[in-house]
Amino acid sequence: MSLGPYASFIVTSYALVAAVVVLLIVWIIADYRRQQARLQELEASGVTRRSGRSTVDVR
Amino acid sequence: MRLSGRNLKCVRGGREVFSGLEFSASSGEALAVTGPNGAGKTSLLRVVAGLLVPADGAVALEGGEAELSLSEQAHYLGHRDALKPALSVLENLSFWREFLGGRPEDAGQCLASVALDHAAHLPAAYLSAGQRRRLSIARLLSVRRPVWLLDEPTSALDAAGQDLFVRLMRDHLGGGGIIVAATHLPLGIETRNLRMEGAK
Amino acid sequence: MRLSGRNLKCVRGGREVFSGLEFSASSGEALAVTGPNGAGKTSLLRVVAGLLVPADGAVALEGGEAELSLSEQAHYLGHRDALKPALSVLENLSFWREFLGGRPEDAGQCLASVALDHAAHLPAAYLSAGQRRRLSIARLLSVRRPVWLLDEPTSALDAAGQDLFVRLMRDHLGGGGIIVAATHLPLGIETRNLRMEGAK
Amino acid sequence: MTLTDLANPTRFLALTTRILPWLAGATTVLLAIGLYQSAMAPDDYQQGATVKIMFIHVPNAWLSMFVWGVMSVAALGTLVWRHPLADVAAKAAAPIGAAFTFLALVTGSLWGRPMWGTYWEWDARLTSVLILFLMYLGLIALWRSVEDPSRAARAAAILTLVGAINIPIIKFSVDWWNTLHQPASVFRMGGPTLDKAFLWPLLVMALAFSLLFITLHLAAMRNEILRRRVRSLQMMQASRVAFSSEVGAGSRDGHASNEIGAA
Amino acid sequence: MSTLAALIRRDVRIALRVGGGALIGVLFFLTVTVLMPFAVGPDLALLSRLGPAILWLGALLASLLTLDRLFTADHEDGSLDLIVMSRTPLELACAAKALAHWLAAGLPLIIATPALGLLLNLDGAATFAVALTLLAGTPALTFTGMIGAALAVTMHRGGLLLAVLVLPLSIPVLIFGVAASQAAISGPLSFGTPFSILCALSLISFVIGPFAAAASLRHGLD
Amino acid sequence: MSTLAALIRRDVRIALRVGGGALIGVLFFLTVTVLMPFAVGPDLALLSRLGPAILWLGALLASLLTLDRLFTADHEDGSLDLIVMSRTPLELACAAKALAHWLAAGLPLIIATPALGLLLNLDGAATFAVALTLLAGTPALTFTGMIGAALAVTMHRGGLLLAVLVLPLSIPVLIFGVAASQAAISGPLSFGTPFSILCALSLISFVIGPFAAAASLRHGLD
Ligand code: HEM
Ligand SMILES: Nc1ncnc2c1ncn2[C@@H]1O[C@H](COP(=O)(O)OP(=O)(O)OP(=O)(O)O)[C@@H](O)[C@H]1O
Ligand SMILES: Nc1ncnc2c1ncn2[C@@H]1O[C@H](COP(=O)(O)OP(=O)(O)OP(=O)(O)O)[C@@H](O)[C@H]1O
Ligand SMILES: [Mg+2]
Ligand SMILES: [Mg+2]
Repeated sequence: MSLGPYASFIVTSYALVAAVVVLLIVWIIADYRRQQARLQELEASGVTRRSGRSTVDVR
Repeated sequence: MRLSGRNLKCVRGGREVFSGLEFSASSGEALAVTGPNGAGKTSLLRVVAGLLVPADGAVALEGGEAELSLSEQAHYLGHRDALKPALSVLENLSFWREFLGGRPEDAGQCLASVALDHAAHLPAAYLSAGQRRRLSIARLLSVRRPVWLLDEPTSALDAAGQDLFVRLMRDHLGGGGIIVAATHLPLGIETRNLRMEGAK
Repeated sequence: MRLSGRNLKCVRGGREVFSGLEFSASSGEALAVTGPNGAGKTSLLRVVAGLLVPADGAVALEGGEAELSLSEQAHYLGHRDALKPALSVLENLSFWREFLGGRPEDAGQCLASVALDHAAHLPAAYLSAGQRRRLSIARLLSVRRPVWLLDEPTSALDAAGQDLFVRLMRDHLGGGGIIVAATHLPLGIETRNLRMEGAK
Repeated sequence: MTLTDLANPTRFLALTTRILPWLAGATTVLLAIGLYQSAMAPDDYQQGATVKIMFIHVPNAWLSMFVWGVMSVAALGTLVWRHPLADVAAKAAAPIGAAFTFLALVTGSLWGRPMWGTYWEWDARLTSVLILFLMYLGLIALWRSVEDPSRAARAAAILTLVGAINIPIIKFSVDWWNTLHQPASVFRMGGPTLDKAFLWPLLVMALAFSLLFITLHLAAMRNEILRRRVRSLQMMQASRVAFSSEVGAGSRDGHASNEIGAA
Repeated sequence: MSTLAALIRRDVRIALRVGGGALIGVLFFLTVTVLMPFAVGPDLALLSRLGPAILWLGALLASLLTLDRLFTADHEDGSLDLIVMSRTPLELACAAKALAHWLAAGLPLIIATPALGLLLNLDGAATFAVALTLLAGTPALTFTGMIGAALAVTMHRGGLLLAVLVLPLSIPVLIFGVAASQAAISGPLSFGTPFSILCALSLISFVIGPFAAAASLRHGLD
Repeated sequence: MSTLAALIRRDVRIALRVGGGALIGVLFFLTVTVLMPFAVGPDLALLSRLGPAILWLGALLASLLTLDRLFTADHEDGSLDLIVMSRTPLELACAAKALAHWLAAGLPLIIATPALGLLLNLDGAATFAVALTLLAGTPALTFTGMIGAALAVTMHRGGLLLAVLVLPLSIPVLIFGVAASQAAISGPLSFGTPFSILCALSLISFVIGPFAAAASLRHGLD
């Protein structure tokens, strides 16, 4: 596979797409972890939702 | 005519203010809403006025003009007095009369009945607190709505003003109107009472 | 300490509001300013506060801190409550305490004494009329000025709030403070009275 | 499972947790196939190897518009049906859409340099995509700067619907105005004009990116639901303090039925 | 009808008395135009080529400057509550307010255009063309900007955030306004096409603006 | 000192919350810059020639958008009464408010300049020159604008004065700001002369602004 005279453009665009997608994924996973941690912290301190179910049960 | 609220629930800023609230008032009746600060009196009035959407329940007016909604048949007298300082007293009143559809002839008369006619051509910026309240009352009179929603209507009024206002409320009720008033002070007329406690 | 006004004359918007007015109040005394709407009560308070320049006469505070002017030793509680809706209750109070120079430690305590501590982290935009008034009172407490200038201080307060405020005024007078209050309702404390009639 | 069932965020969370792994797996597989196919695709006789940029440029461009469409439906859900998940869907989609739009812009300019001799040209297609990007940023800014989620949701919904006018403009700009950018060759009246050798990899990549969007969107929605739960629990915690100090009046109940956190 | 006239009359009167908004707008417009010769340098040909663009930019930014308090002021003093409760459909009331704003803040800009055209070295025909496009296009700026002004009430926000939300919506107006003026002055293209698009944009905004603003106010009051 | 810090902190905080934060400021600047090519056309050489003027106009607009409510907002809610009665000299309080305004509305723009320079095809040195002139000049915009803002409180119908006063005062700042940037980029003239005039204008405004504003507030309250 030869990319011709414009190889750098092609490679850059693929790399950029990969970078942004990975960034999105990492952000979403990190956000998930953070929210879970805060929920657990709150539940540990004794605050529960009115329905009485904890988010952990839900999972 | 009968104004009634059923199973009302109000949520503001993500917090429940009241729920399961019921009330009713018929022609010629006044409903006094009382309760501690923050209990939700103003919120209730705004729900009735259609300015807040209740999270549950509904308010209905039976026997009014069929093609008009409740808020179109009500006038809300709140803390904020909807006056433009750059306009004169008369201009302020005339605008609201035209916009809300009162009789064109009686602006001067309404001003006179709240003893503000001497100030008709002053800019509204020059009014004292009580005079502003009087001007709001003049507007209430001039737009002639059957349902009056009053939020602490007598605050800032002097003794004469309070007497005057009692008379005006009597006349309104005598003409078959309905009044819902939030207040911390006795209104000076016979009322049904709705006490809001604020959830404990 | 003695607060006195001599031969005061006030002109607003080109019209004379009052003239030749005299009053005085000493440490531990409250002066209740009464009179019909538009008589000039608010104007008088603003003259005392230094916010209006009298057309004639002068107000003086004898026996206060020598290097401070009267307005720097007074706190004015007016109709407009100087709260920023975008800031939380606590942020509002803390700002004024820092800016006007109250003790840094007691913001929470002042909030508690007006029963607003549960709302400390709400934005001020969420407060009801009475809660706003309570917050203004908390500010009045936290900046600790000897002269209180109060314009209809109890409006919008519920019964509990009014009792509370009476207690606070008593404490202030007991500590040698001075109060000048414009009001349409009895204040609930012993007062000297200044009746303004309004030019007829 | 109907739409009303989905209105229950707890159900929604459970469902999401179940299907997310499958979605992620399918996305990965499809992406791998698509990448392989695009690597194998022949050079274009005009564009040479740069045609490979198409396989990522076009899916991103399509998605940038599609995501706005999703947000518009969600906006209707907020305003008309008051569906409790609509706010969440709209908020979660905005950053993802912005990312796709950004990628469409960047890959487009990277392709434009060899093809047109310039990275950027103020023509209708490019400009309208840039406006789309600015509107995404505006929406994100709006969501971030208004704390009360239901307030932000209503404002964002109206803005989204107004901005939806831009989508047909982007789509048809190449037909309405003379532009550098080439006209539609896949989704057009009379069928695609693209050669099969390019069409297949493109379609596979487009499908892969769509799956990627669905996966990311569901995950982001889940995060958002959790975030709102945290918020409402924090409010309850604050009101606990208020109860213990037993002062004042007013409701101390931190629940709001129209908020996800209370479900 | 007469209720709307009353609303328009009130808003125009306030704008003229208070002065603020409208006049700041015109003066800003003037500043932009005065500044440009300094920026571009003493190249008269270039200046007249840029003329329409400069005038349009000035108009866009000037309208932005004054729009953000269109509804906020009424919200803060409680007028908005009464307007919402009135028997006039809110969409019409919003349209009336926008019209009043345009009369007080947009029209003066157009009237000032001939004077500014001189500064920018535009000839009579060109100035006329620009004024005509402004006349057709500035209402669209006001009516799309109105959406932002209503959102400001919903969100309890203002200032730059609004500008950020509104500006992308007004870009098409700017593009076609400038294109039409350019076409009239020099261009090989016809004046008619961009001008009719401009008019179409205005018409669309007359529909969408009031509806979006009314929806946002209805959902946003509390 | 700490009282002034408290005032600055409060004003910045409100500005960021209501206006949506510094990020919005940058986004706003970005949008204004993006607008230019739409208006002027995609001529890169021309764009870079206009670059400084565009950035300066954006800065002026951003500061004007919020400046007119600098004191009016405090006046309307009664804060101004308490500020006047405080033990802090009013001149200092005014200066603090202006500084806070500049921090919230001016500084983010300056920080964003490099990114925008790219869009406008400015090279590194030019961008740096523009950022420098903005840093030296935008405070002058705020501090002269403050006078108008204070007058707006005094005259109830004073928006008019605000407009008539502020913008003419800011025109010299704009002209020398743009001139200095142009000189740095291309011009035969030296950068130093207009830049030092710009700095002088800023310094003068630091003195005159707070005094004039405080005087006007003191005499104007009622
Ligand atoms: C920044 C620059 C660019 C932007 C913002 C952009 C944007 C878009 C958008 C929004 C689409 C989807 C259109 C639709 O579905 O009808 C698209 C499709 C496409 N673009 Fe671009 N583009 C850019 C540059 C380029 C360049 C430089 C080329 C190639 C020379 C190119 C080639 C294509 C092709 C072939 C399609 C597919 C059209 C179809 O089959 O429907 N684009 N682009
Ligand atoms: N705009 C608002 N947004 C969110 N919450 C609000 C808002 N206004 C009021 N609240 C909250 O709703 C509750 C009820 O407020 P409301 O103004 O109805 O009380 P009220 O009974 O009228 O009190 P008051 O006697 O002080 O006038 C209060 O706890 C208040 O904090
Ligand atoms: N800003 C102003 N400019 C000009 N005149 C004013 C202004 N404010 C009040 N006035 C006039 O001054 C007089 C006294 O007003 P003031 O507010 O002092 O009355 P007040 O005794 O406090 O009345 P109230 O009981 O209604 O509060 C009134 O006639 C009023 O019209
Ligand atoms: Mg109330
Ligand atoms: Mg008074």
